[in-house]
Amino acid sequence: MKERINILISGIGGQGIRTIANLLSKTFLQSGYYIYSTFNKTTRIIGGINSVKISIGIKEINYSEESIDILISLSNKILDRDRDLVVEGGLLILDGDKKFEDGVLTLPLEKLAKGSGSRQFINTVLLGAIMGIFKLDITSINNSFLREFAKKGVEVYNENLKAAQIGYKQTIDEGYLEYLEPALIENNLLITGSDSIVYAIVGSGCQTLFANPIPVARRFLDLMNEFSEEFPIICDASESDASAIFKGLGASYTGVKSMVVVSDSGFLHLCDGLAYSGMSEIPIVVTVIQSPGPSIGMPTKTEQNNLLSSIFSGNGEFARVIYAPGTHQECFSLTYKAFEISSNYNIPVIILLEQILAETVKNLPMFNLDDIRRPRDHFTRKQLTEVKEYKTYKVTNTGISPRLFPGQTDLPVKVNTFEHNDDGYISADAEIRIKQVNKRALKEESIMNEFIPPEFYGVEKFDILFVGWGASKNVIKRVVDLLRSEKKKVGALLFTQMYPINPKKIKKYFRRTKFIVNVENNSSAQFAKLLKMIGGIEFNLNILRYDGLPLTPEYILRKFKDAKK
Amino acid sequence: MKERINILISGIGGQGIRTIANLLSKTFLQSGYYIYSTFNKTTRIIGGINSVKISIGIKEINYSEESIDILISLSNKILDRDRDLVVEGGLLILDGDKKFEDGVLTLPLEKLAKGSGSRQFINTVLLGAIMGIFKLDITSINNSFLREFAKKGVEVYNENLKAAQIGYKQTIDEGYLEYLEPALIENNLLITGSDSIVYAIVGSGCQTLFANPIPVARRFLDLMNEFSEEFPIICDASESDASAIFKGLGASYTGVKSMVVVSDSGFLHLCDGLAYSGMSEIPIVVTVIQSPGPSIGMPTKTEQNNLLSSIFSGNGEFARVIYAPGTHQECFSLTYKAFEISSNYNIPVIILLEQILAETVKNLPMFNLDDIRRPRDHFTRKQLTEVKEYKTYKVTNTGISPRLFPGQTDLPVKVNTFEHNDDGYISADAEIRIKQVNKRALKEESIMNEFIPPEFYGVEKFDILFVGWGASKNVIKRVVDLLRSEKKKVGALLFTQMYPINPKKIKKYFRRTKFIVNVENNSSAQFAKLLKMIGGIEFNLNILRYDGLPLTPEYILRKFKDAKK
Amino acid sequence: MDELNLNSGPSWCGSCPNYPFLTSFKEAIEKLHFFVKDFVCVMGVGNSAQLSHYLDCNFINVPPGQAFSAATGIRMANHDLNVIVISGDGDLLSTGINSFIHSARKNINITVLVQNNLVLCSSQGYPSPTTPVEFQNKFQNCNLFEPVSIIKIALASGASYVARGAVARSDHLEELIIKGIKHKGFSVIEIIQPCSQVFDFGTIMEITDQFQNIDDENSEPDNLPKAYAIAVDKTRIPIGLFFRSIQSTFRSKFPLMIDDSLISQGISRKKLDAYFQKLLKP
Amino acid sequence: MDELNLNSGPSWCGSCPNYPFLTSFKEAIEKLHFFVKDFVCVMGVGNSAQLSHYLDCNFINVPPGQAFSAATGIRMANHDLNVIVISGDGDLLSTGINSFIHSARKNINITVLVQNNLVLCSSQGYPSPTTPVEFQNKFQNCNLFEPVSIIKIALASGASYVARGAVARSDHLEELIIKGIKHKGFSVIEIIQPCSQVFDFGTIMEITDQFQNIDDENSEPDNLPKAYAIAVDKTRIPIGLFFRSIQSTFRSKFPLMIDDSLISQGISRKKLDAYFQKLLKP
Ligand SMILES: Cc1ncc(C[n+]2csc(CCOP(=O)(O)OP(=O)(O)O)c2C)c(N)n1
Ligand SMILES: Cc1ncc(C[n+]2csc(CCOP(=O)(O)OP(=O)(O)O)c2C)c(N)n1
Ligand code: SF4
Ligand code: SF4
Ligand SMILES: [Mg+2]
Ligand SMILES: [Mg+2]
Repeated sequence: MKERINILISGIGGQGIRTIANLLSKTFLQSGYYIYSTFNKTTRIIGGINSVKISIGIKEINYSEESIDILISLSNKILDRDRDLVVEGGLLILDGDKKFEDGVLTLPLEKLAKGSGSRQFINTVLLGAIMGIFKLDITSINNSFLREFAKKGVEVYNENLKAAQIGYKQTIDEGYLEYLEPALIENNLLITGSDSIVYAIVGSGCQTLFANPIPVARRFLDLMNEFSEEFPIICDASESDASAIFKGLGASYTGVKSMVVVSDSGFLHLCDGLAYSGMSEIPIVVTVIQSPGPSIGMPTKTEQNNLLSSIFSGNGEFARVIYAPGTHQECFSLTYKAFEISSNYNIPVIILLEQILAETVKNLPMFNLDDIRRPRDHFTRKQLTEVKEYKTYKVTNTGISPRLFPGQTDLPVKVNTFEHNDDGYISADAEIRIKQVNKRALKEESIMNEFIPPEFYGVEKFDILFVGWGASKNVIKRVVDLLRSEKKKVGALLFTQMYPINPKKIKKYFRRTKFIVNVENNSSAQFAKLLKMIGGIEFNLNILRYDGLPLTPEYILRKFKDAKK
Repeated sequence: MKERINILISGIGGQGIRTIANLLSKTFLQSGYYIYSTFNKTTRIIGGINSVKISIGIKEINYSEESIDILISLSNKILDRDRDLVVEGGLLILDGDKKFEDGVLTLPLEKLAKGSGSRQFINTVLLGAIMGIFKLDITSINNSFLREFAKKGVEVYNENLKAAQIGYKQTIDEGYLEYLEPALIENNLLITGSDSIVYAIVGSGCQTLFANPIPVARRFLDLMNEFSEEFPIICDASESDASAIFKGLGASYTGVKSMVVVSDSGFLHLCDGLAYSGMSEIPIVVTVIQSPGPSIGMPTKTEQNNLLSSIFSGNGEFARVIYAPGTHQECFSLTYKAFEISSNYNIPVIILLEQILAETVKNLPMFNLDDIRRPRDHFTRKQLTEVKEYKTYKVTNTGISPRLFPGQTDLPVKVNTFEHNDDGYISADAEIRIKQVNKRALKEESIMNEFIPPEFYGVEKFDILFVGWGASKNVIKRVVDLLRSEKKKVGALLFTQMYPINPKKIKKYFRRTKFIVNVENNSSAQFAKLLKMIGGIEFNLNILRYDGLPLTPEYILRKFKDAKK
Repeated sequence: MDELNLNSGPSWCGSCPNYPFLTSFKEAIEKLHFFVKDFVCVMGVGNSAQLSHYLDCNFINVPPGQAFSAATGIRMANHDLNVIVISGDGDLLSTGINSFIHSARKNINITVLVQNNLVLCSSQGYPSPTTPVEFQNKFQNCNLFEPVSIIKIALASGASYVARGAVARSDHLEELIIKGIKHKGFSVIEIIQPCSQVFDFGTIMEITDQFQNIDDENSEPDNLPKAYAIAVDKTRIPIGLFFRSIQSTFRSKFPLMIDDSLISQGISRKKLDAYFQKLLKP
Repeated sequence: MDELNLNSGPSWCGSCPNYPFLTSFKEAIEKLHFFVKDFVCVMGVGNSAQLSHYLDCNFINVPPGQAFSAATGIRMANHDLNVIVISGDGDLLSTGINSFIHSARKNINITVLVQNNLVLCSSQGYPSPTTPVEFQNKFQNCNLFEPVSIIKIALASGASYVARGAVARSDHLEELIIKGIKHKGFSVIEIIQPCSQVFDFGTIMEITDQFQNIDDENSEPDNLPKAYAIAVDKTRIPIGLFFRSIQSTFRSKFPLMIDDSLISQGISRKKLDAYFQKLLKP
C-alpha cells in the first residue's frame, strides 16, 4: 500500500493556489494525515506561474519527491516536465466536462463554481472534489472555513461550504485512487521552517525582530506581529537590512534580545553589523535565508550558497557561530541554541536557512517550551546590587566579559566600534590591542567545545559516506535508505553546526572511508572546501544542484549512479 | 660602513611632522640618497602623538627596521619604547640649551625659531640642523622651499630659508654621526604605494575614481583630482562606499573604466557591488586598504586581515581575482594587471593593499607607460559596424560574453541583477540558470591559467621555507638574508596573486620541505587556512603580528628563534 | 515605438497601474524621438524593476536602492545618454535615498520616475513608507506612521525639477515626463498609481478625486517656499510641477567635460607621458 | 557634573569648537538633573565620535551612519533611557540618512545633536556635504556643489522638533538642547561650529555675524510652511527653533508599551505556554 500521495497544483499567481493549498493541508491534517507541502514560485508578484506540491501520508513525511500522484492545473496549462512525473495509476485533474479516461479526470470546475455564485469559488469546488477522492468527511471543513472566511461574513462562509459540497458530490462515489488510511495524528500544527524559528524566538524571550520587508521575511514579520498583540514585543519592518541589524544591536545593548532576518544579497548589508557585533561584543542573532545568487539572483528559489560568505564576511577577525537547521524541529531547537550561545559569549550567531525549509509547510506536534534553556543575564540580581566597578571589556580567563546593561545600575556601559581599552574607550595602543584581540579569540576555544556534532545515519560499517548539511538532511537520509535497500553499505553525515567545526569530533568518519560523496545545493561545493580547510578532508564526488530547485532523493541517486558507472 | 640611517621624529599632531618629513625626504633625495619613510599615527586628527621614521641609505631601502639611529622629539616627550631602540652611537635630539652628552644632543630649536621670527619656524630650524649633521649642501633646499612656500609669498620663503640656515650652522661643524656617502641617484620620485596605484590607474586609461573620502583614500582623491585638471577624468568623493561602487559600475557599464577605493569596514559596503559585478558581468576594480578590525578597529594602523573576506564575501558564487602588491613597483604593475583581467573577463578584481604600503614614502624611478598593456574593448571598430544582434550574456566556449556599450551601436545593452537569459531579461527558469552559472564558472578556468606565481627568494635547496604575502615581501627577504648569513638553508615564497591560486604552480615548493613558516600581519593565519583549503598545505609555525604595526625583520626573527628554541 | 517591445510573459496583475504607466512612458519616449542610442533606463528591484521585461532598449537592473548611484555613474561617464531611473516608492525611500540626495544636490542631469503604488508590491503588498495611515493597519498592528512625502524629500535635496503626475492623468503625466527628461539637471517625477490589488476600486477613485492640478496656480514654479507650501497642503493631492530652476549642472563644473563626454575622449598616452616626465622636474 | 569626565588625553585641536559644544552639552545634562541611569549617548565615527573620550556615561560608538538605527533600537527596547545621538554633518548625510528619515517619520523619541563643523575633520578637513561652495574649492578642483541643508532634510523627514544652534551662542544652544531632550518625539538640533583649522578666524566671525535668532519671529513654531520659508532664506543664518509639534510618538502606538518598557516586562513563560496551547485549537 502507498504510504504517501503527492499532489501538485499549478496555476497562475492570483488564482489563489496558496489559499487552496492551505485549506487542503488543514483539511488533511484534521483528517489525521501527515502533511508536507512546498511551493515552487517563479515570481512573488501575483501573475507568474506558481505551483504547490502537497504530500499527504500515513507516516511522517520529511522530504519532497519528484513523482506526482495527482496533478491539478487551474489554468489547464500543464508543463511537459510535470506531466512526465505523474506515476502509473496517477491522476491528472483538469477543468472540462466530466470525464475520466486514461488517468485524466476532467471536472466542470468553473461551471460548478459559477453555478455556486461566482467563478471565484473554483478553488472551493476543487477542494471539495479532492476531499471526495480521498473520501474525507466533508463536515470537517466547517471549522477551518469558519476561520478562513470569518472576516468576510457568514454569507461568504455559507457559499463556500456549499461550493465545497458541490465539488465533493462529483467525486465521492468513484474510486479514482488507491485509498490511503489516515494515521489519525492529533495535536499537530501546520507550520513552516520560518514559523518554527519565530516560535523559538519568542520562546527564548527575545522581544524584538527587525527585518526589511522582503518577501521571504513576510512570514516572520506577520507571525511576530501577531505575537506583539499579546506580548511586549516590537516587530519592526525596517527601512533597510543595515538599519535592521543596527536596531537589533541597539536593542541588544540594552539587554533586550533581538533577531534580524535577511535574504539573498541583503546579507551583504548586515556584514557591517556582524563585524560590529564582533568588536563591540554586543550579541545578535541573524537568520539568513538563502536563494540563488549572486546579487539578487533568483529570490523565489532555493540554494545553499552563503556558507563560506557567512563564515568569512566581515572585516577583521572575530568569533561567530553558524547553524544550518535541517528540519522544522531543528529550526526551533537551533534558534534557541543560537540565542543561548550568542548571549553567553557576546557574539553574533547566524542561522543559515534555506528558502525551501523557510517556506515548506509540515505538520508538527506543538513545541514544548520546557525544552528551551533561556539564556541567563551575566549578572545575578544579587551581583547587581553589589557591583561597584564595571569594565565592558574586562579581560577574563574565558575571554567573556560579563555584560551589564545601561540603566541597570549606576554604572555606565561603554561600547565601541573602535579598538578600545577594557573600559570601552578608544585606543590605538599596541599592547592594549594585543590584550583585546587575545581576549576575543579566547572565546573561540570554549565555543569549540560546544560544537554540535553532525548526525550520523546509516550502517556503522559503511563503505560509502554521504556528507550534507542543512535542509537536505532528510533527503540524504532517504537516499541512504534507498541504497541500503540495494544492499549497499552506506552512511551519511549530516551537519547542522557549520561553524566552527571541531575537527576532532568528525575525524573518525573519514578515516577509512572508501568513497566520500559531498552533496550540496550550490555550484561550487562550498562545504567540501570548508572541510578541506578544517580537516584536510578530500571528497571523491561532489553532487551539486544549482538550478534553484531543492535536492531530491531522485536527483541525488541519478547523479550518484551516473558517477559510479 | 653603515648602509642606512633610521631617523625617528615624533611629535604631537599639528606640530607639522608630516611637513618636516616631506621636506627632509626631498632634500635627502636631491642629495642622492635612497629614501624610505613610514608614518605611525595614533589618530588622524591633529592632536594625537604621531611619529615618522625616515630611513636614508646608499642602497635601495625596502623595509622598515625597528632600530633608530637618530631620535628626535618635537614635544621633548620620548616614549621609553623608542628610547630603547636607539642604537649604540645613535643620537637623541631634544630642544634645550646647546649640549652634546651621552648621545643626547640638545639644540635651542624653539629659541632659534623665535629668533627667526616665530615659534613656527621650529621645523625649518630642525631641518637645517639635520642637514648640517649629514653635511648636505644647504642651497639644495632652495627649490623645494620654493615649491612648498610659493603660495604663501616670497617673504615666507625667505624667512624659512633663513631659519634653515640658522639650524644648519648649529651642527655643520661637528661630527655627531658616522658619515654616509650619498649614492647620487637621479630621476627618482618620492611616492607612496597609493601614488603608484593612481599612476597605474591613469596609465591604464581609467577615467573615474570613486571613494568615500576616508582618511587613507585622501591621497587617491587628491592625486586623481590633480590629474583631472589636465585629463578627462572624474574623481568623485562619494557619499558612501556603496554609492562609490555602484557609480563605478554605472560608469563601467558605459565602457569607461573605473576604480573604487575603500578601507576597513568600508569594504563591507562594497560587497553588494562585488556580487552585482559577478552577476551583471560589469567589470570593476577595487582597492581595499586594510587596517586592524573588526569594525572600525584601528583605522590609522596596518594589518593583513581582509584576505578571506575578500575571497568569500558576496552572496552566491562568482569569479574574482585578488592581488596583494608587495612593493611600490607592484602597486603599479598589479593595478594595470587588475584592469586588464577585469576588462577581459568582465569580473571584479580586488587590489588588497595594506595601510603600511599605502602610506609609506619611497624613492622610485618614474614609471614607464610602455609597460602597460591597456585592456582592449571586446569589439573592434570594424566589428562594431557589422554587429547585427547582441546578447549581453551570450554563452561562449570561454564563458566570456563580449561586451558592447550602450550608445555604441544601435543595439541595446541589457544588464541584470536578477538571474537572466542570454538577452539580459529576468528569468527563473531552471535550465537557463544552469547555462548561465556554467558560463560564468567557465571564466574561472581561464583565469586560473593567468595565475601570477609567487616569487621565490633564497637558496634552491632549502630546509626552511617562509611563506608570506603582500607588503611583508621585502621584510621576509631581509629575514632570509639574515638567516642565510647564519648559514641556514632558507627560502621564501612570496605571494602577490592571492586568488585564485593555482595549486599546481606551487606544489613543488612544499613537497619535501622540512619546516614551513607562515608569516602574516593578522591574528588568525588567514593565508595558512587558504593554502590548506587550496593545496592541503600544513604549516609548522605561524608568525603572526596583530598589534597594528607592520612586520619587521627583527620581529620575525625574534618569533622564529623563540619557536625554534 | 518599435524599440520598446514586450519581451516575455506578463508578470503584473492584469489591472496593474504599471501598464498605463508603461504606455505613458513609451509615448513620452516616442515624442522625444529617442533612438536606442539615446537613452538608458536604470531600475532597482521591485515590481517596477520588472518593467525591464517590457523594454527593448538599453537597461540596467541594479540591487535595491542603488539605481541613483548607477545612473549617476552612467551619466558622468557618457553624457550623450539620457539616463532615466525608474524606481519604486519603496526602493527610493530605502538605502538609496542617500545617493538620491547627493545626486540631486550635484544636479546630475538624470530623470527619476518614481512609480508610487503606495505599497511594496513585490513584498506581497506590504506597507511601504508612502502607504497612507488608514491602510497600514491592514498589515501591521497598530504601527501607524505618517507616510514620507517624496516631493518634500526631493525639494529638500535640491532637485531642480520636482513634479507629481498620476497614471489616471495620462496626458498630463506624459507631458511631465517629457519636460523632466528635457530638463537640464536632476529631475524627479513622482507618479501616483495605487496598486489595484491592495486598494479597491473605491479607494483608488477617492484618491483620484483628490488630485488637483497646480500648474496654473504655480505658473512660475521657481519659488521654493511656495513649492513647500503646496507640498505640505493636506487638503488635496497636488499634481503638476512643484518646482523648476535652471542651475548649473554637474558637468558644467568640469571644464574638460563640457563638450565631449569622458568615453568619447579617453586618456591620451602621449599627453600622459609628458605629464609623467614633468613630475620628475625638481 | 561628575559623571562626565575627561577620560584620556585630548584628541582635538586646542581651539576645536567641540570643546565649547562639550561644555554646553554637559551643562544641559546637568540642568536636566540626569544621572548615569537616565541617558545614553550614541555616536558614529568622526571627530564627534571622539567625544566619547570625554564622557563617563553610557555610550555606544557605532560605524558611520548607523547611529540613528542603534539609537532607535535602544529606545524601542528601553524607553526609560533618554537617547541622545551625537552625529557629525558628514556622518548624518551619508549611509545613515535613510534611518534618520524613517526614525523621524516614526517620531521615535530620541534627540539628534548634529555637530556641523562644515567639514570632514576626520578626513583631514575634506569638504563635507555642508561645506559652503566658496570653501570646497580649497580641496576639490571645480566640483562646487550646493551644500545640503540639514534643517530642510529634517523638516522633510517629519521630525517633530527642528532647531539650529551654534557654539558661539552657548546659552541659547544649551536651552535648545534641553528643550530638545525634553521634547516627546524625534528632535534634531543642528549645531553650527566651523572647524577652527580649516576656517580662519575671519571666516568664522563672518559666519557668526550672519546668525539671526528666529525665536521671536517664529514664536509659534508649529507652522511647517513658515519653517520651510525660514530654512530656505539665504540672506542670513537663522538660529533657534524652526518647528515643533506635539505628535503621537512611536511608543504610543503600542498599547502594551505605553507604560512599561520591553526590558522591564520580558515575556512570561506561562502566558506563552497558554498561547501555544491555544494555537492547537482547530
Ligand atoms: C537586498 C534586498 N533588499 C531588499 C529586498 C526586498 N525588496 C525588494 S524590492 C522591495 C521594495 C520594492 O518596493 P517598491 O520600490 O515600492 O516597488 P514595488 O514592488 O512596489 O513596485 C523590497 C523591500 C530584496 N529582495 N533584496
Ligand atoms: C566604513 C567607513 N566609512 C567611512 C569612513 C570615513 N569616515 C569616517 S568619519 C567620516 C566623516 C565624518 O564626518 P563628520 O560626521 O562631519 O565628522 P567630523 O569628523 O567632521 O566631526 C568619514 C567620511 C570610515 N572610516 N569607515
Ligand atoms: S500587486 Fe499591485 S502593483 Fe503589484 S502587479 Fe499587482 S496590481 Fe501591480
Ligand atoms: S581639525 Fe577642526 S574639527 Fe577637527 S579637531 Fe581640529 S579644530 Fe576640531
Ligand atoms: Mg511600491
Ligand atoms: Mg564634520
